Amino acid sequence: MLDTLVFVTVLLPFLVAAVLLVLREQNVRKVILVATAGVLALASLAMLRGGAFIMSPAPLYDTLITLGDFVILFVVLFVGIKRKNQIIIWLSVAQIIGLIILDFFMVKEHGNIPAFFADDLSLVMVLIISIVGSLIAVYGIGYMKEHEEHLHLTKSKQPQFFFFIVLFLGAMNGLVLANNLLWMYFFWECTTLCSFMLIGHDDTEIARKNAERALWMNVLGGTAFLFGIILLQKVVGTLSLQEILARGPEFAVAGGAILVPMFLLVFAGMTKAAQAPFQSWLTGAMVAPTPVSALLHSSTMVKAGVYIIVRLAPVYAGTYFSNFVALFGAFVFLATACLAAGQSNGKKILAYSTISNLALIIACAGINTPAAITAAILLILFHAISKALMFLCVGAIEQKIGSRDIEDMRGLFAVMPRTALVAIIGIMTMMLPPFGMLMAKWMAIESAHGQFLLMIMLALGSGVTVLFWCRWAGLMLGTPVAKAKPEAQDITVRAPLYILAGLALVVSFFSPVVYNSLVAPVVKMYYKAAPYALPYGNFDSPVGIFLVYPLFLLLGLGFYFALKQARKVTAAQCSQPYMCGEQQTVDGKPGFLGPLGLHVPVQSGNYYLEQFFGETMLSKWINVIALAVLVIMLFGGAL
Amino acid sequence: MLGNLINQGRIKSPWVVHFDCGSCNGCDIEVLACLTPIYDIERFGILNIGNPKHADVLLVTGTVNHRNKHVLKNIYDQMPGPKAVIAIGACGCSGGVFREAYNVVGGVDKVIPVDVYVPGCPARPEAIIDGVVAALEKVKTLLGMTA
Amino acid sequence: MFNMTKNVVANLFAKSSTRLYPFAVRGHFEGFRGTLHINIDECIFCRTCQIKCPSQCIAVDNKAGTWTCEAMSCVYCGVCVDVCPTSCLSMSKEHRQVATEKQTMAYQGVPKKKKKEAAE
Amino acid sequence: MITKIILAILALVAAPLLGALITGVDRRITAWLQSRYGPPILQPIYDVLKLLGKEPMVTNTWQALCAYVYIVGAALSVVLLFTGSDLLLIFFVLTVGAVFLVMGALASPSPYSQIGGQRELLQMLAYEPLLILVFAAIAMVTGSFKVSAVFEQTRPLLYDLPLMYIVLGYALTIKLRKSPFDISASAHAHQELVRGVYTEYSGPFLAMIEIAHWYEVILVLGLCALFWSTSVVGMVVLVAVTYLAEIIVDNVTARLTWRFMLKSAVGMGLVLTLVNMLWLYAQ
Amino acid sequence: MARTILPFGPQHPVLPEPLHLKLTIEDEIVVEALPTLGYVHRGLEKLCEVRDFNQMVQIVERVCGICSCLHALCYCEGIEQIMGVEVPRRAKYLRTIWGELHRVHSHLLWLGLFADAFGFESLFMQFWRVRERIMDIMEATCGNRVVVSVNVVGGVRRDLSPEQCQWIEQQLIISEKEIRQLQTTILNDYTVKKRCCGKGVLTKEQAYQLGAVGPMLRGSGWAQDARQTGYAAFGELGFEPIVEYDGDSYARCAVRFRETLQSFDIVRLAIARMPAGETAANVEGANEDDTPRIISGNRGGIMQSYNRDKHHSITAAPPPDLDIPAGSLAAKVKGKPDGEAVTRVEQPRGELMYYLKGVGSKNMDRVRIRTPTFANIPPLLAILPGCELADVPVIVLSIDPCISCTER
Amino acid sequence: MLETIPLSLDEVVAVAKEHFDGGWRLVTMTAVDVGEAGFEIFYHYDKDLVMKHYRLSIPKETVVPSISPVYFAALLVENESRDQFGICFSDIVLDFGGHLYLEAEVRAMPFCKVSVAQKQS
Repeated sequence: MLDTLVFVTVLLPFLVAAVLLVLREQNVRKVILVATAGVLALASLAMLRGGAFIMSPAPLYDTLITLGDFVILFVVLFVGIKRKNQIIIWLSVAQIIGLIILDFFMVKEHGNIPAFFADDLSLVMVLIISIVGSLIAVYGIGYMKEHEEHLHLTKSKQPQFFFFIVLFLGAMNGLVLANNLLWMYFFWECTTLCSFMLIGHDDTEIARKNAERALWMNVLGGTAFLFGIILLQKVVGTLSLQEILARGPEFAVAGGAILVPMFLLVFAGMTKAAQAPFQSWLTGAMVAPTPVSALLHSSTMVKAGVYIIVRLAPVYAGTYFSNFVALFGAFVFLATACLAAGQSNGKKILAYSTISNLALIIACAGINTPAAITAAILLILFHAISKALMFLCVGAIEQKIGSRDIEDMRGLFAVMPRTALVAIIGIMTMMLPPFGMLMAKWMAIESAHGQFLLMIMLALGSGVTVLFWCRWAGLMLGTPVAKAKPEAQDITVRAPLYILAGLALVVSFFSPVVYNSLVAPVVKMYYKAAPYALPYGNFDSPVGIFLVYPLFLLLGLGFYFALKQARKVTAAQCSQPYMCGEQQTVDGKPGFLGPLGLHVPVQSGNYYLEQFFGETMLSKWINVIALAVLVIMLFGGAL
Repeated sequence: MLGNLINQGRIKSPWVVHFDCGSCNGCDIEVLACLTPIYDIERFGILNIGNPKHADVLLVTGTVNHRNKHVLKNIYDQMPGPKAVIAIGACGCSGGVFREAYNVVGGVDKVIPVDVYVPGCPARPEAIIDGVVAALEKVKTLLGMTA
Repeated sequence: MFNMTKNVVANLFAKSSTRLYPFAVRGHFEGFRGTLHINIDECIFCRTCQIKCPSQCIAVDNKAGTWTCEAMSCVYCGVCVDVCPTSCLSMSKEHRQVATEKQTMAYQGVPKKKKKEAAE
Repeated sequence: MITKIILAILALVAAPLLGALITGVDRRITAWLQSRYGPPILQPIYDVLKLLGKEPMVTNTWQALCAYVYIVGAALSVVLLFTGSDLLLIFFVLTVGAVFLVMGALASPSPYSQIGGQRELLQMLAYEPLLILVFAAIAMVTGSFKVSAVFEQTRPLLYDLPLMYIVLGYALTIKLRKSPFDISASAHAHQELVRGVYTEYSGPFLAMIEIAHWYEVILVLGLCALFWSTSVVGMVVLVAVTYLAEIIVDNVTARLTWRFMLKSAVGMGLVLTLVNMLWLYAQ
Repeated sequence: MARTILPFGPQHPVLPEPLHLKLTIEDEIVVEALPTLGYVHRGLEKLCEVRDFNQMVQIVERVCGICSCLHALCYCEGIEQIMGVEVPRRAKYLRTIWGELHRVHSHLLWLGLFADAFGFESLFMQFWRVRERIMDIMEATCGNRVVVSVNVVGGVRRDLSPEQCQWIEQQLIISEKEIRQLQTTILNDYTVKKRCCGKGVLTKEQAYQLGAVGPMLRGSGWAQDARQTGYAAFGELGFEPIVEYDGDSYARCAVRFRETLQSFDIVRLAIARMPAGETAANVEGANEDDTPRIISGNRGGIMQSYNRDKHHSITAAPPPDLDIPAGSLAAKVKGKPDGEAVTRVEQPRGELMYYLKGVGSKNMDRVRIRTPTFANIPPLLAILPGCELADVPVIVLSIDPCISCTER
Repeated sequence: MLETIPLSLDEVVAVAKEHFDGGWRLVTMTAVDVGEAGFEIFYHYDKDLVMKHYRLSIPKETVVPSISPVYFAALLVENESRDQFGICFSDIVLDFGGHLYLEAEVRAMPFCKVSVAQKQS
């Protein structure tokens, strides 16, 4: 049974991907994709039922993995040579040499280490990948069809596209389930390659350039990862993640040497999670088709980065290094939230906000208390759902209105009411109580209590977050039309939107259950303490209390009442907006009578606070500071 | 019961919006003077709210001309009912000394219904207070309230 | 800021400057040009006021012996009072009362025959 | 549990009435400070009654929804405060209301309401971090974010957190939109934005916002009261003095710009917080 | 960058008057400002064709309800110049007194509105409280609070009794004390300076090239004031304009504040130096002699023919003294204006210019009014771009706009 | 009597430029309808409270070169003259096209003597 499940979640996608690569028939592809998605989702749920496990596949696979490693590295090297990119060339050469050393000279007893191991953290990740990821893949069907129509392609590139998408799902599952760090390294590089190929999918000048940047940054992370495990092998003598975790506390006490490989692994995680100063690859990756952004660059692949950081958190708990990770996370959280506030490009806002939330997760990992780790895991979960939802919405909107600029989404409700509503639900779940994201943020802030520097940055960051979400939600409502006609949409696009929106609400509602069954065990396992009691399903700790159900009940009732009141408003009660007495509606467009007797249609713009949040100006400083913190972190770790 | 309370509120809280409809400033300044310590119309709950959507009483000063007549109408239309209009000064009442000028349409009542006329050139602040009080009396009778 | 604080705190403890109009009415200044009145019996219907009025709100009919004034158009300049040869026009110190309808002051007098030429 | 429910109902019913009275007193004192006679104390209630009786008028139905959610958020946060809940939670629930207020403003195409909404967001950006910092500082002293923990203290928080009280005052001036920070909407409308974020709310919806504002006043004063949690007299005196100071500041300053507000709120807030924290550590 | 287009006015609480500005803003920085005028345009210059030249005094008074006295003064001086009428000296002093009182009330009004523009409501209240004293002086001496109607062609209609003069001086002392209490606030307060300093800077060169007048010009460092030309009694009183050099809103505020105090001195000086004249009773006596104070062109046929003989010599020599009955406040004006004149007076807002043309009929042929705000609007349009939205009211008010003047 | 300096149509801009460079301020312009003879346009310049008046006499329907490129301040008054007299100015910086003050329903060029006659008749 277990074999089957691991096979289904990890290997099956590889096989399906191969099929999709050669398949050119639209409808068959659709069926296969939907079926795969269903199977993956079911398998992940079944796996969840099974709970924690350890598994070693046949030794043959070890050889395959090693082979795969080299194949990927040579592909990267080839790309580097083709693009004449020195960094990629040198980094891949370094990795090849490192891998040869590791594989043939250091690690003698292949197969002694179980390849897979899962605890609740891994299972949460598998759930996200298999359910949210699959939904995005399904969404991709409808999206790509229209996408290619827009581009007027003569020969469809969809086989290639879905090859990488589905391949990626398998790789991602493999990554989070891997116990052997060499295996994890293989999947890690797999995702890098998928990301590179998918960013460059549209094959425009800018796409190629951004893909290249993503590649070198991720290869840098890969190099750090590889040398991290080389050092780890040297210091600890094993590559079994489980063993390292089990022996975590003794390392933490010993300190010193373990922290250098930890730094390298955490550094690798940071590059993957596009933390400053590497945030540019993720914002650049937004040129890719939206399902790619949703799948790889917000809900799953970048989560691999924070996964490894959270995963290793017990190992470096209580060290100087951990504090710096927290500080780094908090700083990037604030900095990228500011960058997001300065953007009008919807996908860029989502990208920066993703980085910001990942940074918050990293900060939680750095704070490294049971409550903080709880917050981190819940953030991973809720963020994946809500952010995927947001990306899919922006994708659907972009295809309809031809722009991803939030300024162009003004009054979107009049054009596509359903998607607008779903997007607003997405935004609400991102920033308001009683939804999961906010609850996790509440846990994060309360767990930071006592560390004032962290607190300041978290406080400022969450203020900025409200700023950019709120105005986005608000402007979509800005329409004079009382009733709008629902838009037509492909079912493969609409269904994922609705399911994700439903998930965002329902999972938030059951957050106590989620906590009890998924989060508390893993936290208890590594930290020997559960952070929250759950009286009446409310999160209670000596530090604070979060009333989940009363809030759901009261705010829900209030909202229902408000909705009822709003329904009472009739069209006759609608008036033109205030325009200093010059209001004038021409062709249904509100506006005013301006100079020279001309009608001026309304035009409003958000404030992007160029002065405070200007991207070019701010990025420079952020990169410098982040780099400085990283350097201190390394030397702090080395000490 | 609630209806009575609301009527009470209507009498006690007439928020005004002032629109200068081509006045010479004399009346405008007197309207503003009403807000100041000497006259202090906030005693009656009157606020100069500046936004027709919040206002109950429209104070109009000045003659209506061809350019501002639609503005006046627009502002009046944007006031939610119940509402009252007070024309202030000779110009607002009838066009005053400018009735015969080529760009003047006439008094405020050429465009919107006027409830109270406040004469004067310019109308004294006391007269403006009288005007608002008269408008409230009118509202009272309309609401069937006994004084 | 501190200077203003001194000022407002002083105001807080001083009596307010508000005149509680209409509950307390301050006396009028001498010579205020308030409501226009006519003693129609003295009027000779010479039409001087009609001619001189800058607002042209006075209409005098010397044949019918009527004197009318559009009260809402009067600008209270007092020119008619100044020019009236018989001083039958006067201005009281109270401002004209507000009205819910436009008012016209209309007076019927007895036309004086002998002054008729002067008016023309 | 029973006491909590009673407190909750008390908060729901008594808070807005008390808030209305305080607003009325505020207007009266403001009038006195300006050497005016001033409106009756019950004036805010008359205003709201009248607004309730007005014809409803909106630019689109979202505004109605947003106005009601705003009041729900404000009322709920007061209830949470009275029932001794979590400070951060109260803050987040308050944010719900504030966010919907802004969304309602942004839902209208009127540029005034749009700019008002944007400015309100900037005000939120200025006061939210300050409030979180104040709560964090309280938690530093009491060891918990729970309001009930504050009441277990044996000496007033003000002794430990005098500077944080100033930070709180700063945040509250912004929150209550009092001069010099009446930037997004001004009580008296002589502002470049007319009524800013309120511009498009009218009639009964404006009444809802006014009532929500009363709740907010109580919430704000309740937060101030936490700094002298040991005695009821102390609380009342502290709140009264603070509010009087707030009114005086309201009357002796010009309105500043949001750029200045952002810089000064964040700058002042951080410096005062750091100093206060250092002092706390030194103790 | 996202832009917002804002219709600023015509109904806007910050602007007491209807002016429409189409403001294009980016992050609240104004990038473009386009005006629409005409909301107050009545076309009253045209009324000169249907009202006789004496009635026009009342019409031009209502060009602007704030500085009505100075409009009438400027118009009357123009007509007097065309017709060669010498105004009694006491009337000149009275015109000066009332003109300066108008400046005081206008500046106080402006200071209040300016305070309101940057959201300082209590300061607005305080300035307007002081202003009420000045309004009382107007009411007591002229018979109306705002549009005083004291000027007539040839002189003035009312006189000041010694008791009234004394009372005015007392009131001025109190007012000045009250204003000085507010001086620190308006000129030195931190928040006020924060909102005014450096906002809407008009450089010295710009001020001249764009034709700025009044406090706008003097705030940019030019010592030019139409009172230096010595109209009314200024020729005898001596006058030094007040100048500030920064050219920003603060400088203009400072100019107006200092001018207010200066006007107090001028009024005091004028009262002190006012030549003894007869009381108003004597003037009324003149009325009984069937020599009305105002002789309009609207008399019988004889008058008209008389005038036709005279009109060549109107501007030739100073008119004979015998036109002024002893003790009268107004010279007898005979005939009808024929000729052209350009007169200037210094309104509170700046230099006011009248061009008058008569062709010997009772109606003027052309009355052209160039008001100070009309001249100050181009500089306003030049200094608006680049400011913050919050500063728009401050800058717009810093020119002390009087739209009803501008559009007439 | 008002002392004026006669000005011809082609000197208008040159004279303006000369005064601009010489530090003169444009006080205003005045247009007067002189009946059959056409219009008179006065250019009033000021320097240190000394005024110079230029008198430009033109027949009706002459297009006058605008001095607003030289004196920005001339824009309002030129537009005003366009409104009131229908005098066309070429190259005004910001041309309101005869609608600075007036709406379409007001009869064009109210200040012209002919239109007065029409209005009265």
